[in-house]
Amino acid sequence: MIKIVKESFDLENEFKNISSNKNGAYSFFLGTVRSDLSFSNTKIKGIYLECYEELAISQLEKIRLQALKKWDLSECLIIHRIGRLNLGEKIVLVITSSSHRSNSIEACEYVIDSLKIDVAFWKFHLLDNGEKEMVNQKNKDNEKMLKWREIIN
Amino acid sequence: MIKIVKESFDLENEFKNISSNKNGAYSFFLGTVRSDLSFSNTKIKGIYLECYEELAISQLEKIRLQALKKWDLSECLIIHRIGRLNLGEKIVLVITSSSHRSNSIEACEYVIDSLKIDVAFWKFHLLDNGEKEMVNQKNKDNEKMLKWREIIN
Amino acid sequence: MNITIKYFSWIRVKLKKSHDLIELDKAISFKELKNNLISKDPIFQEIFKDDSVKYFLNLNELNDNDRILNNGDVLAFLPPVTGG
Amino acid sequence: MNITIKYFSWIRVKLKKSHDLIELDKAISFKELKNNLISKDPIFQEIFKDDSVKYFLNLNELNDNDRILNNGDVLAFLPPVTGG
Repeated sequence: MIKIVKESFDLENEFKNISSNKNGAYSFFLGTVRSDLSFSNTKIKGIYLECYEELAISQLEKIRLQALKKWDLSECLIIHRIGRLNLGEKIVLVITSSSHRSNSIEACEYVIDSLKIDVAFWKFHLLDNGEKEMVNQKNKDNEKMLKWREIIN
Repeated sequence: MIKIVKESFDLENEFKNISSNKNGAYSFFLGTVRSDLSFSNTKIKGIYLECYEELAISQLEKIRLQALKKWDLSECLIIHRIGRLNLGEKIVLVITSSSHRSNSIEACEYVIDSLKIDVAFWKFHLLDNGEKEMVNQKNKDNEKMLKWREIIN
Repeated sequence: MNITIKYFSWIRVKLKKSHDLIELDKAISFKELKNNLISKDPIFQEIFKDDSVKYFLNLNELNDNDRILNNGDVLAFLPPVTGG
Repeated sequence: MNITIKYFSWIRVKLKKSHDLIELDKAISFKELKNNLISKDPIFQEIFKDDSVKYFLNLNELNDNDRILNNGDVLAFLPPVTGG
């Protein structure tokens, strides 16, 4: 299940939607808006998330299907928020479920790592003066993805 | 935070209890009662969890402190149920939180792997005829722990 | 024929628009389109010089400058993504 | 002096009890306690022969057979754990 949404979501409800007696293991990754410093060293007051929605959904679906197959998952849920988010708000949730834990854990990490470098979302810091400041892609995220590419394909 | 409880718990509430604006990343592992076969190949109807509570709390606290220190976590929550649980019910929850995701993800896996082989809980299958059948420790869990021992200490 | 171009992140901010609808008399290659855009606005020179920008044609990554663009095609210019 | 022994998992099931309160005239070693228990119930032979069983004294793992047990000590017999 893939969702790109403006509103927040409830972890218990999202879990219930994909839970099944055939699973013994669920791994979650939840990303939230961290109180961060802007490049001019002032505290940010939130973030803005831009998205190319049609492309992001197709990219997320591809990552999801890879994960389902490679790690024999029962389900893989990905929710990503868009728009303006305040400090502490949920940005992204990945839940993977499987019979045994090692599969769900590894798959969950793969999905969030892939999402960070391969899916059409862009993050901006919201500054006190009302301006937006672009967040740059991290080199370490790209380097980590090279490791996964040896495992997937 | 460590809790050993009879009742179930709500994922959203547990997240709220440990959430903070200084974190950007939360990793969860949730173990549930899987519809499984007994050794006599009949379907189980639930599990029973026995615990040496004082020891389990001290063992969990040790694992938690190791994880907090090694991965620079903001928080590490461990909840484990005891008593009779039906199919699909939650058994165990680990939540780790940190500024950046790789720390919370690795720490969460360490905590659940350690719990599986180092903490005083014992699982029994509940069978249709009212009997309990002991669940055996898995060799692969022990082998995985040897890998962690190279990382911790 | 018409081609839609979608702009994202710093490209959208720099161009001060999220998309363009380009009307053309005849089918042209991606390379010819790039030259067209540069002749209209030199900012495009900067975009096309940036190796980190990716191009998507109808939701598939486009790496072939000689690819002929067709009526109704949707092209997107994507800086490195930073979601999650 | 008194020593409490707690039994878990298959040991508890086999002994049909979760604990014992042992009264002793004098301090004895863990090894002497083991021999005492075997003399009362041969099932203990099977328990002590099983290398996978761990012993905890006052919540700390006990590996020293010569360790002297004191009044109020809590000893626990633990088969391999299977939680999570």
